[in-house]
Amino acid sequence: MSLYDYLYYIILPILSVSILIIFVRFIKGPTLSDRVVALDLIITTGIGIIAVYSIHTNQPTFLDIAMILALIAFLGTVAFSYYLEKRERND
Amino acid sequence: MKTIIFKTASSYLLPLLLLFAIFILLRGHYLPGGGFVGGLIAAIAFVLHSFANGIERTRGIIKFHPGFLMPIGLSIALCSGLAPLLVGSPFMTGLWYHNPIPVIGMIGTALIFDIGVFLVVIGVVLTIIFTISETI
Amino acid sequence: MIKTKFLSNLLLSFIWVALTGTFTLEYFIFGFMLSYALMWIITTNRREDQYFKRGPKLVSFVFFFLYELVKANIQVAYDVITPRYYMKPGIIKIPLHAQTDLEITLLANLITLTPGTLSLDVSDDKKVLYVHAMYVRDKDEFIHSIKNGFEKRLLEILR
Amino acid sequence: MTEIIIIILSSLGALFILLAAIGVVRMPDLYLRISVTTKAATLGIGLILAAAAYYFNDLSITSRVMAIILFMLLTAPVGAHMLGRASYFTGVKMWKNSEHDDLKGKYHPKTHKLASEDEKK
Amino acid sequence: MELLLVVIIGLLYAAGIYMMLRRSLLKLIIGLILLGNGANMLIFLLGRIVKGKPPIIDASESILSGIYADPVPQALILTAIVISFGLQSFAIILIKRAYKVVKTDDLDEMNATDEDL
Amino acid sequence: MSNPYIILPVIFQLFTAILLMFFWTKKNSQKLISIICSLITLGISIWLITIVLLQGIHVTQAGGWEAPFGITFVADPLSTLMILLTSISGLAVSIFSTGSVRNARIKFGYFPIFHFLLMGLNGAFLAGDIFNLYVWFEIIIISSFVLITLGGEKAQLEGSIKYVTMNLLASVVFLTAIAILYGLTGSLNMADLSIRVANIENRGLVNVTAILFFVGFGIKSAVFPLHFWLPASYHTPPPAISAIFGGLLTKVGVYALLRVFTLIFIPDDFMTDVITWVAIMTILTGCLGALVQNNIRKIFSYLIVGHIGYMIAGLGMYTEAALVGTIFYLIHDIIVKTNLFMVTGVIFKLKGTYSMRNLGGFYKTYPKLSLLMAVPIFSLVGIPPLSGFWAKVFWIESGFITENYLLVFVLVFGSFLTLVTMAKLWAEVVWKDGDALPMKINVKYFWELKPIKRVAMIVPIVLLSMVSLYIGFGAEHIISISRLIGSQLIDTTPYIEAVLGPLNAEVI
Amino acid sequence: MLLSVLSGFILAASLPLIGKYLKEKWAILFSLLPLSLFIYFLSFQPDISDDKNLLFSYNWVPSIGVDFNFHLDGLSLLFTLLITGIGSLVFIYTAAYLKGHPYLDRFYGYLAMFMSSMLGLVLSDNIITLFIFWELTSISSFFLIGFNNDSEASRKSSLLALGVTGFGGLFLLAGMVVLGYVGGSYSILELMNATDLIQSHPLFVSILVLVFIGAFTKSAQFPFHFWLPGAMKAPTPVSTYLHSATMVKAGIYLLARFTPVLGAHEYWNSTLIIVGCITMVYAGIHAIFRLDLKGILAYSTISALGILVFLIGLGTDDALLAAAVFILVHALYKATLFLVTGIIDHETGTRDVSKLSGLNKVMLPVGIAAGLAALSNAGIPPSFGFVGKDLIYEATLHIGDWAYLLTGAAVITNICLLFAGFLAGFKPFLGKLPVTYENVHLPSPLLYVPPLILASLGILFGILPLLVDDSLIKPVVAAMLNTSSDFFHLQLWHGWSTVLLLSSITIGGGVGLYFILNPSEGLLTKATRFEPISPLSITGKITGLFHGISQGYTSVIQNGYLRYYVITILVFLSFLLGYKIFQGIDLYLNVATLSEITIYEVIVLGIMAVSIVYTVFTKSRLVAVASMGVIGYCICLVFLFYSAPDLAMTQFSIDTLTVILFVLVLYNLPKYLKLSDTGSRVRDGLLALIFGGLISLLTLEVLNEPLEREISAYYAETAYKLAKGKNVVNVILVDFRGSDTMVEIIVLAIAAIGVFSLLKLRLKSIEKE
Ligand code: NA
Ligand code: NA
Repeated sequence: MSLYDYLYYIILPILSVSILIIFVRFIKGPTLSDRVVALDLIITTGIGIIAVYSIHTNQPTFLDIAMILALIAFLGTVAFSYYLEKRERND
Repeated sequence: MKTIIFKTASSYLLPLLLLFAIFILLRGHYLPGGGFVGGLIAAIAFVLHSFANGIERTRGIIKFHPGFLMPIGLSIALCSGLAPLLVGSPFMTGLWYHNPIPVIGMIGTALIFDIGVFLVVIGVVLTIIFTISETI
Repeated sequence: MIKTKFLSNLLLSFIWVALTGTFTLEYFIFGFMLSYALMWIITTNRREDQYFKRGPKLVSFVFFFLYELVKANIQVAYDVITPRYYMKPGIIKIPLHAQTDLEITLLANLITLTPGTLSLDVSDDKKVLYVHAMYVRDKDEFIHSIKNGFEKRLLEILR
Repeated sequence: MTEIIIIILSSLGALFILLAAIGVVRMPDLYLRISVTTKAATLGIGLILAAAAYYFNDLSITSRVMAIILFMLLTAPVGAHMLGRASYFTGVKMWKNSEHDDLKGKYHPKTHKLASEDEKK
Repeated sequence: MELLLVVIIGLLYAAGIYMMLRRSLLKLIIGLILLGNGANMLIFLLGRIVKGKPPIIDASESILSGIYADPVPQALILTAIVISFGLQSFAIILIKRAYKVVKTDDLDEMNATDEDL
Repeated sequence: MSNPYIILPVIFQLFTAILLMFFWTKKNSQKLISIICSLITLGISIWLITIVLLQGIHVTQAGGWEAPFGITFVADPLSTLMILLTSISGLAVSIFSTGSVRNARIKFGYFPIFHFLLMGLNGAFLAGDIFNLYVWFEIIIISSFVLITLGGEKAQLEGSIKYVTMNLLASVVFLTAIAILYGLTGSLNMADLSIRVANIENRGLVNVTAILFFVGFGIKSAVFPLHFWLPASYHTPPPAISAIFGGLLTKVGVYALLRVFTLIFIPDDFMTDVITWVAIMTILTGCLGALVQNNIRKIFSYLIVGHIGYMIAGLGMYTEAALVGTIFYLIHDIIVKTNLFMVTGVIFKLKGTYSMRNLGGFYKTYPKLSLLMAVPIFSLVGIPPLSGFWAKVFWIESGFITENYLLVFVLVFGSFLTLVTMAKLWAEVVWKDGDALPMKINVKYFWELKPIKRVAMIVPIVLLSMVSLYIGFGAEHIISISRLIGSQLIDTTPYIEAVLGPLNAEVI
Repeated sequence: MLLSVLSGFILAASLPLIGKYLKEKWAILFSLLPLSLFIYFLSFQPDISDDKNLLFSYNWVPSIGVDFNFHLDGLSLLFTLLITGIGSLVFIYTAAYLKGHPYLDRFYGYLAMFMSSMLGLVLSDNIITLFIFWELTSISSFFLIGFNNDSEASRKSSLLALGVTGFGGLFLLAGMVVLGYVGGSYSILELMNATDLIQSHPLFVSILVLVFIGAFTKSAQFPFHFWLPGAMKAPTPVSTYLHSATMVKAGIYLLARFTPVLGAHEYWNSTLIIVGCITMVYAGIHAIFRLDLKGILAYSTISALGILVFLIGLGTDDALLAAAVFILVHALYKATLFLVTGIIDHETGTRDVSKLSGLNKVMLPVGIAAGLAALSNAGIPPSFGFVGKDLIYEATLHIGDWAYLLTGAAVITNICLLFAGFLAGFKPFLGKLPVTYENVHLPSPLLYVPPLILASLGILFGILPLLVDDSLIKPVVAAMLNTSSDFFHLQLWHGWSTVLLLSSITIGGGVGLYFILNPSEGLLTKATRFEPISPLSITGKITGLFHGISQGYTSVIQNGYLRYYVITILVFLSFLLGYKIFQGIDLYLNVATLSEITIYEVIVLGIMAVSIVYTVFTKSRLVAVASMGVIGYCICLVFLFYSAPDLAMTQFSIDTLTVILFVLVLYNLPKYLKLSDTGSRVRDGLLALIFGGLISLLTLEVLNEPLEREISAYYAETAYKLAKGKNVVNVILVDFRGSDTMVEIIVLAIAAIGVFSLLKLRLKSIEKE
C-alpha cells in the first residue's frame, strides 16, 4: 500500500467518519451551543481533510484554504456566542 | 462582549489578519486568493475586533466611515478599466508594466483592479455588519 | 514604548516573510513597511512589556506544555473511549497572580488548550479565573497545580 | 522513511480527531464537550498539518503550515472560552455528576459583569 | 459521483422551493439561499467535474496542460456567489426591517398592497 | 466594427454614481450632478445610435480578448435604441426627482442608486454575453430593491418582499438556464451560442433550456402567470421611482426575451404556442385588473402588465412585422409609462391622494395641467395617431397572417379595456368635481414647493409628452428604425458577423 | 387641402393663446372657420359634377403606406358640405347658446377638432388615415358629451358613448388592417380595383364583420344604438352637429364608401338589410313613447340611420339613390329640430313635450322653422322629405321576394318618424300657451336664423330638386356605384303610383297617430316596462357582470399571498419543463461518462443531504441557520474535491458571513410558528420534489452531452502568456471576464448602500409620502 493509498483509503475515511459522528451531535443538539461546538469541530476536521487531500493530490494550494477555514471557524463561534449573549441579555 | 481574553486576543489578531488579507490579495493572480477573498478576510478582521471591543473602538481605528471605501474602491477599479481606453484599447484591457517589481510581482491594471475589489469588499462588509450591529 | 512597538513590528514583518515563504531582504523590508503602516492604523494605547531574555524559559515552557497536552489528552481519550465515565467535573475559581491582559489571556488560553480544562471567564476585576475542569479530585490541589504549573512558568517568561 | 513519518503523523492526527468526534457525541454536557474537543481536534489538526508540511518539504509551505497551527492555537481556546461563557449564562446545565460550581451567582444578571467574590447581600 | 451530485442538486432545489412556500419570512430567505446554492452546484457540475487538478498553472510551466478542471464555471460561480451574497444580505435586512415595521413574520399578513382594489 | 467607446453609456453612468457617492449628504450638489450627467448621457446615447444607424453594428471586446473568449459588448440598433430610451426616461426622471423626492431619501443614496440602475440597464442592453447579461440583471434588481424599499414604509416593505422574492426566483431560474446552456455548449458569448445552439443535435434539451430562459425573463417582464410581483409593488415607492420602474424595468425583460428568442433560440411550435397563450392571458389579466382598481398608480401598474402582453404577443406571432410592432410599442411604452407615473406624482402632490374616488376637479382648477396629462393618457390608449396606435397595425396584420385570430381579438379587446379604463380615469380625476380633501401633514403639497421644484416636476412631463407626440406623428422615423431592428432580429447574421467576424458558409 | 382638413386642430391648438380673448365677445368669429371651409369645398362642386375625381396627396408614413391622400368625389363632397355647412350654422348658434359660458373657448376647440376629424374621415383615401380620423371623432364626441363635466350623468353618457364607439373603432381598425392586407393596399381607390380579390379571400367574412361592428356602433345600429340617447346629455349644438347630422353618419359614410369594395355580396346585403330594418322599426317605435324632446329626436335619428343602413343594404341603384337623398334630407330637418329644441330648452327651461304648447305666440320664427322641418320629416309635399320618402318606397318595392315585408317595415318606420317629427315640430308651438311661458321672449336671431335656413333649404330642395340633382346627388350615387350614373332625375311629382299610395298611408297613419296618442307619463311608464330587456340594460348588466368577473378574477389571481404566487410560477415552470422533458428528450443515462464514487464523498454528500432536510424541518430558526452553515461547508468540500480552491475559499467566507448576518438579525425576529397545515405541506412538498426531480433529470441528460472545451482551452493556453497570471480562475475574474467582476463589486456596493439606508433611514412623520 502506497502512501497515497493509505491516505486515500484509511485516513480520509477516518476523517469523514469523524465528521459523520460529529454531525450526529449537530443533529442531536440539544442546545444551540452544542451545535456550535459541533459546527466548529466539523470545520476543524475539514481542515484535516484538506491537508490530507492536498498531500494526496500533491496540491499545496489547498493548504491555503485550510488557513481561511481556521479563521472562519473562529468567526462563526464568536458570532454565535455574541448572539447568545445578546439574546440572553435582552430576554 | 466584554471579555478580557477575547479583547486581548483580538488586538493581536487584527494586524495578523490584515497582513494575511493583503497577502491573499497580492498572490491572487498566481494562486488561490485575490481581491475578493482578501477583502473578506480584512473585513472579518475588523468585524472580530468590533465584536470584542465594540464598534466605536473599531471605528476609531479605521478613522472614517467604512462605506467611504466603496466609492474609493470603485474609482480605483473603474480607473484601471478606463486606462486602456486612453490608448484606444477596449475597456479593461490588461496593461502591464514590463519589468516585474520586486516583492509584489508584475504590476498591471489587473492588479490595480483587484485592489479596487479588495477595498470595495471591505467597505461593503463593514458597512453591512456595522450598520446592523448599531441598529440592533 | 518605542521598543515594544519596534519588536511587534519586527515580529509582524517576520510573519509576513513566513507567509510569503520567501526569506529575502526585500520581502522582509516590504513586510516591515507594511506592518508599520498597519500598526499606525490600529494603534490604540496598549501597554506592553519587554520582550527579551526569555528565550530559555520559553523553550522549557513549550516542552512543559507539550507534556501536559499529551498527558491530558491520553487521560481524556481513555475516558472518551471507555464506556464508563471516570470524571468529576466542576467549575473552579482560581485566584490570579497574573495581572496584565496579555498574561491573563495567555494563561487562560493555555489552560484551555490542555484537555480536561476550559477557561470559562475572567472576573471583571481580573482577580480570578473560572475554570471548568473534568477531573477535580481535590479542589485545592487542582488550584495549586494550575498556579504552580502554568501560571508560575508563564509569568516567569513574561515578566 | 518520509512516508512512514507522514503515515505516523497523519494517523495520529486522524485518531485524535476521531477521538474528538467521539468525545463530542459521548460527553454528557456541553462544557465537557467543549473541553474534550477543542484540544483533541487542535492537536489532531496540528499533526496532520505537520504531515503535510513534511510531505511537501518546502519552506514556504512549512511556514504556512506553522502559521495555520499558530493561528489555531491562538483562536481555538478563545472561541471555546466565548462559547462556554455564553452558554453558561444562557443557562446550559452542567452534567448531573458535576461537583463544584464556583461561577454560580457571580454573573450580574443584567450587565453580565462577572464578580470575583460572592456578592454581599 | 455525478449521480450523487445530481440528487443533491435536485434536493437543494426542492428544499429551496419548499421553504419558499412556507409562511415565514425567514424561511423564505433560507429557501432562496438554498436555491442559490443549488444553482451554483448545477453550474459546477455541468462544467463537468475533475478531481484534484485545479486550474492553476504550475510554477514551472507556462500553460495549463493535461486534464484540468474547467476554470470558466468556477469563475462564473464565484461571481454568482458574491452577487448572491449581496442580494441575500439585503434580503435578510429587509426581513428584519419588515418585521419591525409590519410586526409579523407571517407572510399571509402582508397582503395589504394587493388588496384595496 | 470595433469601437471601444460604445460602452460609454455604461461607464459614464457608473462614473456619475461614484461621483454622487462622494457627495453623499450634499443634496443640492447631487441634484445638479444627476441632471448634468443625465444630459451628457443623453448626448452619448444620441451619438451612439447615430453612428450605429449610419455605420452598422459596433462591438467592443472587453479586455481586448476576441469573442468568444472575452466579454463582448454589442451596440446594434436595438440595444442603442434601448439605451437612448433609457437616457431620455432617465433624464426626465432625474429632473423630476430633484423636484419630487424628499431630502431624507436623497441623503440616503437615492441618486447614486438611481444612476446605478441606469448603468445596469445600459449594461444589459449592450451585453453580448449571456452571463454578463445575468450580472447586469443583478445590478438592475439590486438597485431596484434598494430604490423600492428606500424610506422603509410599511407598504413599501410589504410590496418589496414580493418584488424581491420573485425577482430572486427569476435570477435563480436564469442562472439555471445559463448553467445548462454552458453545459451544452461550453460557451457564453451570445453570437457564438447562436451558432453552437443551432448545431446541437439533441433539440429536446435545447427546447427545455429555452423554457427556462423564457420563465426567467418572463418573471422579469411580468407576464402571466409570472407577473404577481408587479401589481403588488409598483405603486408603493415614491412616484419618481415608480416612474423609472414603470417605464424601464419590465422592458428589460422584454428586451432579453427578444434578444434570446431571436438570436439563440428560435421558438419551436410549442414555444410559440406558449408565448401566444401567455400573451393572451397577460393582456387579459393586466387590462381586467386595471379596470377595477381605484388607486391610479395601481391602474397604471396593471396596465404595464397588460401592455407587456402586447409586446409578448408580437414575439408569439414571430413574424418580422409583428416584431416591428413590438419594437415600436416598446419605444412608445417606455416613454409613456414613465410619463404617466410622473403624472401620478404631480397629482399626488396636488391632492395628497392616489385614490380615484377622492380625486377630481383637475379640469376646473388646473386646465393646462389636464391638457398636459391628456397627452400621455391618450397616447397610452393608442388614440390614433398618438404613439400607442401604430404598433397595433403591425400586430393585427401579423395576427391575421399567422391566423392567430384569438390573439388579435384579445389585443383589440385589451385596447378597448385600456380605453375604458383611461376614459374612466379621465372622467373621475379630471372631470369630476373633487371633494375638498383634508390636508395631510406628511405631504409637502405642490404649492408649498419652491418654484424651481415645481418647474422640475412639470418640465420632464412636458419633455416626455413631446417625445410621445413625436413618436405618434413622426411615426415614419420610428417605424423605419423599428423595421431595421425587426429585420435584424429575424436575420441575425449581421449581429453574429459583427461579433465573430465574417462567417464561412459551413458554420452557418 | 391638408391645411383645410387640419385647420380645426390648428384652431383648437391655438386656443390656449387666443381663446381667452375670443370667448368674451367675439365668439361668433369662430364660425368663420367652417364658413370659409364650406365655401372652399363648394368651390369644388363644378369639378365633381363633371365626374372628376380630385386627389390631393401628402406623405406621412410611407413605410407602411399610410398617407394623407385626400380624395374628393361626390360622396365626400356631400359630406364635407354637410359638415362645414351645418357646422357653420352650429358655430353661429353656439355663440348665442352658450354665451358667457366660462369654457366657451374649449367648447369651440372641441367642435373644431371634431369638424376637422370628420372632414379627414370623409376625405381620406387611405383607410388607416380614415380610421385615425374616425377615432378622433369618437374622442371629440367624448369631450363634447362630457362637456358638462360636473354632472355625473354627463360623464357616464360620455363614457358609454366612447365605450361603444371605441369598441367598434378597434374592430374597425382590425377590419381596415386586414382589408389592407387582403387587398394589398390601404388606398380605397386601389381597393376598388381589387374587389374580386377581396371578396373571394377567406378573410372576407372577417373583414365584413369587423367593418360592420365599426359602422354599426358609430351609426347607432341595433343592438349598439343605446349610447346615442345618452349622448343627448351634451349641449344642444353638439346633439345637432354630432349626433344627428354628421358623426353618426360616419358609419353610413363608411358603408357607402365601401359599397364598391365590399358591397354586392350576399353577406353584405342581408346583414345590412336585417340590421337596418330592425333598427329603424325598433327605434321608430321607441320614439313614440318619449317625453323628452331630445329623446324623441334621438330615437328618430336612430331610426333614420336604420333606414340608411337598410337602403345601403338593399344596394340597388334605387336604394342607393334613396340613401343619398335621405342623408341630405335627414341632415336638414333633424338639425333644424335639434336646434329648435335647444331654443325651447334655452328659453323655457324644459324639454318635456307634454308640458309644451303654444309657443308660436312668443317665438313665431322658431315655430316656422320647426314646422317646415316637421313637414320635411313627415314627407309631406312639397318638402324635400317627400322626394326622399318616395325614393325609399321605390327602392323597397322593387326588391323582389321580400318587397312587401320590407315595404311594410318602411311604412311603419315612416309613420313613427312622422309622429315624432310632429311631436317635435308642431306640438310645442301649436295650441294654448301655458301661463308659465307667457314671459318667454324670442331669442337672439343668432339662435333662430340657423334652423330657419336649414328648414327652408328642406323645402327649397323639395320644390326645386334640380338644385341638388346633378350637382350633389348624382355624384354621390356615382361614387357608391363606382360608375357614372344617369338613370334618374329627382322630381317632386312622379304621377299616381303605388308609391304615392304608400306615401299617403304614411302621412295619414302618422297624422292619425299624432291626434290619437298624447304623450304622457303613463305611456312612458308602459314603455319603460320593456326596459329590462333593452340592449342598454342588457349591456349594463353584461358590463356589471363583466366588472364583477374582473374584480373576482383580479382578486383571485392577485390574492396577496406570496406563496400562491410562487406556487403558480413553479407549477407553470414545472409543467412546461415536464412536458418538454418527457415529450422531447430520450431519457437515458450514459454511465461511462460518470466518475467513481468514494466513501468520503458519499459521507460529505450524505451529511449535506441530511442537513438540507434538517434545515427544512427543524423547528428552531437558529438550528436552521446552523444547518445552512453545514450545507455551505459541505459544498466547500465538494468544490475542494473537484479542484476549485478559489471557490471553496470564497464559499467558506461568504457562508460564514451569511451565518453571521442571520445571527445578528435573528435576534430581532420572532420564533418560527407552525403556520401551515398538513395538507398544504404535502402539496408544497410534492411540488418541490417534482421541481427538484425535473432539475435533476435535466441535469443528468445534459451530462450525457459532450462539452466543448474550446474556450477553457484558450484560457489554459493564454492565461500566463498573455494575461500574466497562473491562477486561471483569477485571471478570468480580473482579466478575461473582468467586466463581470466589475459589475459584481458594484452589486455589492449597492447592496451595502441598501442595507445602510434600510436600517438607518427613518422618515420623519412629515416626510412620509
Ligand atoms: Na482568486
Ligand atoms: Na435568427
